[in-house]
Formats: sequence, C-alpha cells, structure tokens
Amino acid sequence: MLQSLNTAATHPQDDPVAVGIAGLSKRFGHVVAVQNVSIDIERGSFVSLLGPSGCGKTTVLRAIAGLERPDEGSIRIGDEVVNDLPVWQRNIGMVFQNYALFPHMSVADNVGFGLRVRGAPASERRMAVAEALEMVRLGAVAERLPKQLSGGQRQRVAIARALVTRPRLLLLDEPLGALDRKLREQMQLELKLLQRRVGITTVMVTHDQEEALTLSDRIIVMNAGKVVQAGPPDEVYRDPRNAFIADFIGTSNFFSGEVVDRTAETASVRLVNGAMIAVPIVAGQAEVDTSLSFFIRPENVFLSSGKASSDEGSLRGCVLHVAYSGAVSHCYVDIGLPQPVDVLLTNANRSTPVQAPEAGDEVVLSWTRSSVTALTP
Amino acid sequence: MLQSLNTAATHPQDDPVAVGIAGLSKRFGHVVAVQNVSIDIERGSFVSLLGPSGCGKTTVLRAIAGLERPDEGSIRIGDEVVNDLPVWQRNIGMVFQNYALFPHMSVADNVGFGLRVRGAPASERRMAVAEALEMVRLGAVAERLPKQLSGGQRQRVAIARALVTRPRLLLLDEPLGALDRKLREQMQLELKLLQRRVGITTVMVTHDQEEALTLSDRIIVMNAGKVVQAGPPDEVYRDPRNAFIADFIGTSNFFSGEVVDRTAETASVRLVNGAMIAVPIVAGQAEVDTSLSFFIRPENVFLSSGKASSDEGSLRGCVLHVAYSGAVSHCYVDIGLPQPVDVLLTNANRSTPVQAPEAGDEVVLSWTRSSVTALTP
Amino acid sequence: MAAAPHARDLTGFLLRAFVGLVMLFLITPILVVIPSAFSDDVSVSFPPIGFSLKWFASAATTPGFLHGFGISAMVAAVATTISIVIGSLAAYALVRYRFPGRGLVELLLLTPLIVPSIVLAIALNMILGAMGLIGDISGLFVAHVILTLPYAVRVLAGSIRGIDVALEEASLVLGARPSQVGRLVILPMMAPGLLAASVFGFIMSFDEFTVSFFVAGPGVNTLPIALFNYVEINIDPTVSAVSTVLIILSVIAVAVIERTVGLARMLG
Amino acid sequence: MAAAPHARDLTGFLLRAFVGLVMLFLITPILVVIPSAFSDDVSVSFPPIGFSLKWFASAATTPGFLHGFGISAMVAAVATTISIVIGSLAAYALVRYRFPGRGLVELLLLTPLIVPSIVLAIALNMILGAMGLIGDISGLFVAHVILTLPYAVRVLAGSIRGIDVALEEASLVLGARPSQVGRLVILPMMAPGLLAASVFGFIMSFDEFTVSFFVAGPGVNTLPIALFNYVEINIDPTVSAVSTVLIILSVIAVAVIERTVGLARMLG
Repeated sequence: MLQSLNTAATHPQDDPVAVGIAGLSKRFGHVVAVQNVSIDIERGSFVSLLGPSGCGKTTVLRAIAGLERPDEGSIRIGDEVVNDLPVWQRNIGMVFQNYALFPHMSVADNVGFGLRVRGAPASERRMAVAEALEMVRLGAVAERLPKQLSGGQRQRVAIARALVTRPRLLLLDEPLGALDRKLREQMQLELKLLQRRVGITTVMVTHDQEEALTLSDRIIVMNAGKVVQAGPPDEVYRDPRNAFIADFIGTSNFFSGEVVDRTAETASVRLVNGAMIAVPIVAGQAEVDTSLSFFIRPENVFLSSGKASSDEGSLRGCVLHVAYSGAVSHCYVDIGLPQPVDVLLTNANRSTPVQAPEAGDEVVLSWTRSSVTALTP
Repeated sequence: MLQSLNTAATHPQDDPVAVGIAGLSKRFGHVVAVQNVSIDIERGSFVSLLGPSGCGKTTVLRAIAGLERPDEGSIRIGDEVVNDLPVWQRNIGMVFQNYALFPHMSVADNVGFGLRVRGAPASERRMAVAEALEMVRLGAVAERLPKQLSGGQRQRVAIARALVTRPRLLLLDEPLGALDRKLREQMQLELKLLQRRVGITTVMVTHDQEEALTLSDRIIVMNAGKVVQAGPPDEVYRDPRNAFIADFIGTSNFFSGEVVDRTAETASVRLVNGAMIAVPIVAGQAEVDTSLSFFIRPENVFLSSGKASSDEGSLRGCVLHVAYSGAVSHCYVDIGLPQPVDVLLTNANRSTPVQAPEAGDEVVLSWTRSSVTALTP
Repeated sequence: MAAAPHARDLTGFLLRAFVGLVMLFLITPILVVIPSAFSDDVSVSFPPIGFSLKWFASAATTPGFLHGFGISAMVAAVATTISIVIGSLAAYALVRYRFPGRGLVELLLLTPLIVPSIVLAIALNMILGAMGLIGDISGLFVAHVILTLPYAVRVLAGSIRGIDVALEEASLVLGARPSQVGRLVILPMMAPGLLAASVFGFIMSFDEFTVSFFVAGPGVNTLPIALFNYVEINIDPTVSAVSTVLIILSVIAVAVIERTVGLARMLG
Repeated sequence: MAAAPHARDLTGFLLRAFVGLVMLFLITPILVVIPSAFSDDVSVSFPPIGFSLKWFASAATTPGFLHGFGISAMVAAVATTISIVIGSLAAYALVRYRFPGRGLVELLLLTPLIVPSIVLAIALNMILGAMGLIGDISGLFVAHVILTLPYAVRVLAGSIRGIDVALEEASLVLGARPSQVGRLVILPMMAPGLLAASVFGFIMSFDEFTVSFFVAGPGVNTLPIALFNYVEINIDPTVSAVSTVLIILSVIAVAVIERTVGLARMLG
C-alpha cells in the first residue's frame, strides 16, 4: 500500500539530482531577497534551508514551487527546467506553515483536492484518499472539518494532502512551527520515518536549528539572501564556517583574546582575564599579536571540583547558576569574563553517582584541545 | 542601587510564608476552573504553577493578583488576607503573557506608570525609572515606543515596570512564551539571576515543563483544576506521582506488562515482546498476575553494541532512527513494542571517542535498576 | 472577558442599565410606529386606540404603494446583483494586487459618505436628465448601483481579506488552475460576505429616498417616494402599516444574516 | 502579498484596469458637478462653458444657504458631541461586559439600516410633532442623535475591541484606580476611533436630508433642505457651487482621518 506512494517507483530516473537551482536571484522592490543561490538536491534526500527570518530561505522554497518567479537563474526539477511552468503543472507536494487546510472542506475533501482538480474519477479518488489517510493514521476523522482537529492531526492531514497526488518533490514550510515543543518532537520522528518510508525528495524551510539538525540529511544555512554553508548536520554543527553559524546552530561559548605565541598547529591565546588557551589553527590563521576568536560547545566542557587536571586546557571559575532541566542541566560558570561559560551536564542515573554542582561552588573547567574551534573573522 | 529594590529590606517580616492560598475554588459558569487549591509560597522563593492549558494555573495567578474573585477560599499575602482588597491596592508586580506594555507610552513612561498613579513626584519617578531601566540594561532605549523594541527588550521593560514600585510579590504569566527558543534560553538565565539578586518572591505560570524545571525552586503541577504534585524540580522530575506527570514533565519511555513474580522490593514484569524487566516496587504495589506500568527516562538508558552485559536490566533492539541535535542525539530503538525506546546520547568530544549508532544497527539497551520507576494506576 | 471584578460589579450594573436606556431611546421611533399601525383610530396616536388590521388592508389597496413596492423590489434586485458581481471582482483586485493610488481608491469607496445624498441626487438628476433617463427605470438602476457598489466592495474586500492567501497558493500547488481556485476555494469561502453584501445592499437600495426622488419619474415611483407623496397629502395609520411592513422585512433579512454569518463581523 | 505570478500578470493588469473603470463610474457625479460650478453659463451644462466664480458668490449671498450652513453646522456639532459621549460609554459596556440579549443590542445598532430613512423621518415627525418640537432646533438635535449614535457605537466598539484587556488589567495591577485606567490608558488609546467617529458622525449629520426635511421647520432649515428648496424652483450652477463646497469640506475631513488614523481600518 505504501509502495504505491513511493515516488522513486513512479518516476524511475537515473539522475541523482532531483532539484537543481542555479544562480537564483530575487528582489522585492529594492530589497534583495535571494542573491545568486545555487543548490543541488539529491534524489530521496531530506534537505533543510535553515536561517533567521528574512534570510531568503522561504523565497527559495516558493520559487521551487512556482509561487515566486525568479529574477535570474534557473530551477530544474528532475530533468526539466521549470522556470516557465505554471505552479499548477509542477506536480509538487507542499505543506504550508499553518497547513493552509481548506476550512470549508472535510478532511477527506482536503486530501482529495489535488485529485479532484486533476479530474480523477470519484472511485479512484476515494481509494487514494483512504490510503493516504491510513498512512498518517487519520482514517477515523475523514469526515471532520479541519477546525475540529488537533494541531498534530492538522499537520498530518496537510502531509497526506501533499502526498496523495504522488508528487516528485515535497516542500515543507516550517511544518512544525505551529506545534508546541512536546508535540513537535513527536511529529519530527513521525515525519522523518514517513519521509524515509515513502522515499520522497524533501526540502524543508525552518528557522529552528534543532529541527534542521534532527530531520535533515543535509543542511543549507542561509543568511542575508546567500548560502553560507551546506553540509550534513554533524558537519555544520561541528565545523561551522563562521561565527554567525556557530552562534545560530547550537549553543556556543565564544572567547576572544590576543595571540601571544603560535606554532604551525596551535595558537596560544591570552583572554582578558589572563587565562591562556591553546587553540588549534590552520595555516595562515592567527598572527602573533593579533586578536583571535574561538568557541567551545557546552557539551565539550567538563566540570571537576579538583585541581586543573588536564593539560589539554582548563580554567578555574565559580558556579553562577545551575539550570536544571531534567535529562540535562546547564551550569553557568563565572570565569571573570563578561559572559559566564555554559557547561552541559547530563543527569543520567549511572552506577557511580556524580555530585551535582551548586551555585557558589568553586570548579575547574576542562576540555580536549580538539573541542576548541578557531573562527575566521 | 539594587539594594533599594530588595523587598526583603523594605518588608521585614518573620513569617517565612509570603503567599498563602487556602481552599481556593473558582467556577466560570458551569466550568470548574480551580477546585480546592491550597498552596504556601515561601518568602523569596521562585515557584512555578505548571500544567497543560485549561488546568486552572492562570486562574490561581489572577486570583492572587485580584483579577479574579475567588468563589471560595482565602488568599493571604504577607500577614494580610487580601480577598476583599481591590487589585490596585495589592502592590503586586506582574508580567503579562504578551507583556501588556502601553503602546502609546515611551519605555520610560511605561516603567514609571506605577509610580505616576501613586502620585510620586516627578523627580523621584525619574530616578526610580532610570534605576529600574539600568537594572535590566535598557537605559539607552528609554524614549522609544514599545513597538520599536525587540521581543527580549519588551520582556525586560515589562519586568522593570513590574519591579519599580517595589512590590511584595512578582507574578509572571508565561513570561517567555512569546520569545523564540534561543532567546528564551538566554532570558531564562537573565530572569533567574535578576530574581535572585532582588530577592523577590516570584510566582510563575507556565505550560512549558523545561521552563519550570530550569527556573523554579519549587514546582506546583496542576491538572484539571487541582494540584497533583508539588516539590523541587528534581523531585518532580525523578519521582513523578503518576503517569500524567511522568509524561508531562520530561520525556519518558513507558512500558506495561504482567507481573510474573515479586519480592518485597522488586517485581518481575513480562512485556508483550517477552522481555523480563525488574521493577523496584514499594509495599502494596504490583500483585502477581496483574498488569504493572513503569517508565525509564531516555538519559538513563545506555546503548552498547556488545552482548547484554548488565544484570541490572537489558534489552536487545534495532536502531530505527538517530535524531541528531548537536549537543545530544535521540536514538530510537525498536524492541518489538509499538513504541520505540528513546535513548539520549551525548555527543561530547571526549578523549576516548564513542562510535555513534546508525539506523539499522543491532544494539543492547541497559540501565540501572533504580532508573526504573513503577507507576501507580 | 470581564475586567477586574472588585468594586466593579456595581459599575457593570450601571453600564448595563445605561446601555438599555440608550437602546430604548434608539428604538423609540419603531416603538411608536408599529403599534400605531394596528390602531382603530383614523389619526395616528400613541398609545393606539383599539385594535384593527384595516390600515394594512388600506395600504395593500392603495395603488401607489403596490406599484412602489414592485419598483423598489426590482430596482433593489437589479442594482444589488450588478454591485455584487462588479464588487467581487473589484474587491479581489483591491485586496490581492498592489496598486498605485490605492489610498485614492479607498477614499473613493467612501464616496457615499463624502458626497451628501442631496448633492448626489442633484448631480444624477443633471446627468441622467441630459441622457433622457429621468423617469426611466434604467436611471434608477444606475443611481442605485452608484449607491450600493462602494458598500459592496467594502464588505467583500473584508471577506476576501479574511481568506488566507496561503489557501489560494495551496490549491495552485495542488494542481488547481486559477479558474478552479476561484470556483472551489475563493467563492465558497466568500459565501458569508456575499450573503451579507447582498442583503444589506438590497435593504439599502430598497430604503433609499433622496436619490430616487430626484431620478424617478411619475411612472416609476419607488415605495419610499410613494410614502413621501402620500404623507404630503394626509398622515393616517396607512403610513404606519407600510412602515411596519418595511421594518419587518428588514428585520427578517438581518435575522437571516445573524443566523448564517453572525452580526459581530458586520459591526465596528 | 501578490498571488502566484505565472500567467497572472495579465490578469493583474486587467483587474487593475477594471478597478480604474469602476472608480471612474463611481465618481462621475462629482466629475460633472464640480466643473459645472465654475461655468460661465446660466444653466448647468457639461462640459462647462467659460470659467467664472460668480456662482460661488451667488451661493454665498443666497440667505437660505448661509442660514442652512449655520443650522447644519450647529446640529452636526451638537448631535456628534452627544453621540460620542453616550456612544463611548455604551461601546465600552458592550465590549467589556457580558450581556443578556447582546445579539439584540447588536441588531439594534443596525437600526439605521433596518428602518428606512423615510420611515424614520415620518415616525420622528409624529413623535416630535406630538411634543411640539417640529421646527424647533432641539427636535433636530434628537433626530440627528438617533441617526449618528448607532454609527458612533459601532466605530467606538471596534476601537475598544482593539485595546487588549490585558492593558487595563496591567494598569490596575500597577496600582491605577479605574478612573485612572480610563484617563491614562483607555481614552488615549481610543483617540483614533474617537476622531474617526466624530468626523464621520459630523459629515453624516451635516449631509442628512430626509429626516431633517420631516423634522425641520421654516425657521430652522438645514443646508441640504435649503438646496432641495432651491432646486424645486430653479436649477442653476449655484447648486453646483454649494455642492462643490460640501464635497470639498468632506474630502478635507476624510483626508484628515486618512493622515491620522488611516482609512484601511474604516473599510470592510
């Protein structure tokens, strides 16, 4: 049953690129929304366009759908350049930010809309709708109106409606933004497993970095109308190309100081509180007597109450506040800099219990040298 | 300067209870919003009313402020029963859900409003406003209108406005709900440090369990108009009184099976997939041949690729999906039950690197017995 | 949502009583007219003397009223239909497309407020007179379209503004051609607005006096004109009977809207 | 937000052109009246012949027009002031307190739509006649309050509905007594609504013809009545000149609103 929704089966093509965007630019009046963006999206993959609001990600998605006409550049879906193809002939599935379910139609009529406008016979439509609703486990509410559904159910109706016409591509515009945190995490898993099962190429727009990390095979980070980094989630998280990305994706402890010494691979940086930190660098980075910025992720800083034990890197400080949140805690440590250092602690119930720090405790922070990442200005 | 905002100094009282609610009930038409709720709030503490929407938490807060008149019960602030005291004479600070800043007044006029209606002389007002804005680091935007501020700035103006009259109590109604995730985490720390510095008794209403865990000295969990549990965050998280709380606060893996054997302290439970799990119990819990439900938190389940090694408890399974989110990952493991098991992995950069699991891997799940918590039906 | 309750319950009571008095004041004319239609007296009196339906019979047998009712109904039906059709298109264009001079258009939609009806009446008398349409029913059609169209555009624009543009986009992405989007999504969702604009447009046209008076001629007098002509000669409860019928018809129409659309959105 | 662009640019152009034509049609009366006021001819003609301001001079020296202007202005000022004061209180009560029979009140606020103006005019003639107020300016005050009050309540209710009740609660919690809440929070935030209701109420009253005609007497004719009486005798460009002045005054008033409040909220 699910097989029949598998688009790979209905569109057997050899080209591994499902969507190709080349040199896309778009202005609204005097505002440049998207500037010379080129993206290749692999068949069957889940790709996220991630960035702050106004970065142009939604314009790219809407251009793929045909809802915006590019000023420059071409958009290819499969082996067809679609620049001049009207929206309604593109055969794309799209889930809108607030789902855009038709409020005057039942769930079944919403899901069947794409088939109806294509002139599919009623019997075929009924079967396909039933199958699609089964897929998202909503067979029981087929006759309800959208307003009678919960947020999560609406989201699933929107997905069923987008997939029932067996589109060659699924576009998601902040698909989980309207749900509250708990439900969002549940729907993330559901959406991901469904996408993998159906095997449909998917492009999602989101401003939520956690959502992008969790769902994507590949993340395209955008800022101010341009692509600033593209890669798999762990690469983007571990090796952000600049400070903007390091700050936008995940939480980071940023430091900045003067390079007092350097070897080929390491710079010694003196912070304003006098502490010396060893920062791994690459050739050409970090001249002596210049300033260097770097960051360490909260989960890579380790707390101990004893002496500075690791020679990889360590700092003394005083616990300012421990923000408990169940599975993990964030411990904020004052080390004499304007910003406290954020340290992630896990509260796992291990055989050898660990003493939790408290506000006012004197602690030592340590990390492995490879956790320190220099930033190119 | 901050000393002067310290309410403990201006209201020296010996009673450690700042707010006492006894037998509070409130109906709206035929709907019972709050039913016989009694709460004591300690002077200087940060207490959260946590629960799903419609649980009555907001009604309790509004009754403290005087915005709802109780049908039954009494509300005491300090040593004064305030049931018949009009709102405007209660001297309470309150931060509303969307801040409720006066759009036609500048930031300074907003903050000075409470002093103005009290007839404070202009010079005194100017000083107090400047001091309060300094406290939330907004001196520079005093002459702007609220609509010219960012979300985080608005929140800080609302806090300054609430504190400038030196109230004996601070009420927060979902104070961070309007901010996006990243900013919310930042403001949480700021709010907590400010509250501790000023030392003001604070009551917060929230539906966000993470917010309640992070900020509170004490959490009061409400459901359907009643208090269902009250205690410090870690107690509520580790030892939830029933399944509703275990599910509402944090993430849990719920299991249910048949008790096949029991000792005084442990029940052996057979799951529907045949696995046997040892569940710590207390006297009177879990008869043999009856059904028993229990849960394990995701951070207390450990993954290994080898054989079942721990005799504390273990299960075999197959990785369904790994949801990477930077600092941590959620690994969903299929163990032949309808719901996969959620395992929390930390992605810390340790000296001895750990191999990350991938979808399809065969794995063993283990945990310490004390991580298994039985649920009373 | 009630405001703060303490010490405001009395305020609330006083405000409610005040609203009651204001409403009573507003409907005083109705409260006088309707009972007088059932009077047994030959002159209009309050309180009415006796009870009879004879004035309704008198109204139904006065040729001017019957003729006027027919003319008014036809003019209202034609003008409303034209206004709704033209108004829907114009409203859609106004809401969904950006315009140079959009502010001007919004100003023009307030024409009926800006141009006093006596001025509009005189102007239309000049224009239609020059075209030889005074006393011709098509002159009434033109005049009443000018009266009802701005109102129709405003109501329908509000209705279209309430349709999330994402719904149109969603239907396009789902494969609907623009004509299908209009038929399957926009029109059904505009239904309440179309109903409201039609009913209110009809009432507005049916009740119009000043403009009609300057445009109609002897052969095509509307009901309000017939009433005017009648009271110039004599005031008796026949007038009250006709007024009562007009009020009841309007109340029924408005009640239909209240049931189907809800009045709340028509207010403010 | 423009809808889908593909193949819709032509549609967009056609829709814009259509809106332009509709607007042109709506303002035809104005386009005819205003130029004719500057005509040098003795009869109203289009296009006007020659150019002169003599008809404005003629209007200003016709006693009926001057007197009518004074009466209309006074009646509009008094009726609007009363409507705004009463309307603010009633609107606040309607929006912030729950009522039994709230639907009925909303229905009653549509009175001017439900009761044809000719019927209202006749009813007021009966009532004020019985009270001996026909031809007395206070009769006009009462009649015009009945006309403008429902409108004022509707606009002001919309304005109050736009004030988040949390703002009132916040000021109470901050220590403001209810009277301070009204003075420092509610009134300042209602300012745009008050301005709009005042200006539109004034125009509405100033322009009213039918009801005034049945209520006014020889000594207290409003400007629209003076116009009516004038054209019954002769139509010459003096009428156009008066109309032009009325239109220009209305346009100025509406433009003031457009600048301060924005018209968008008045539409729909």
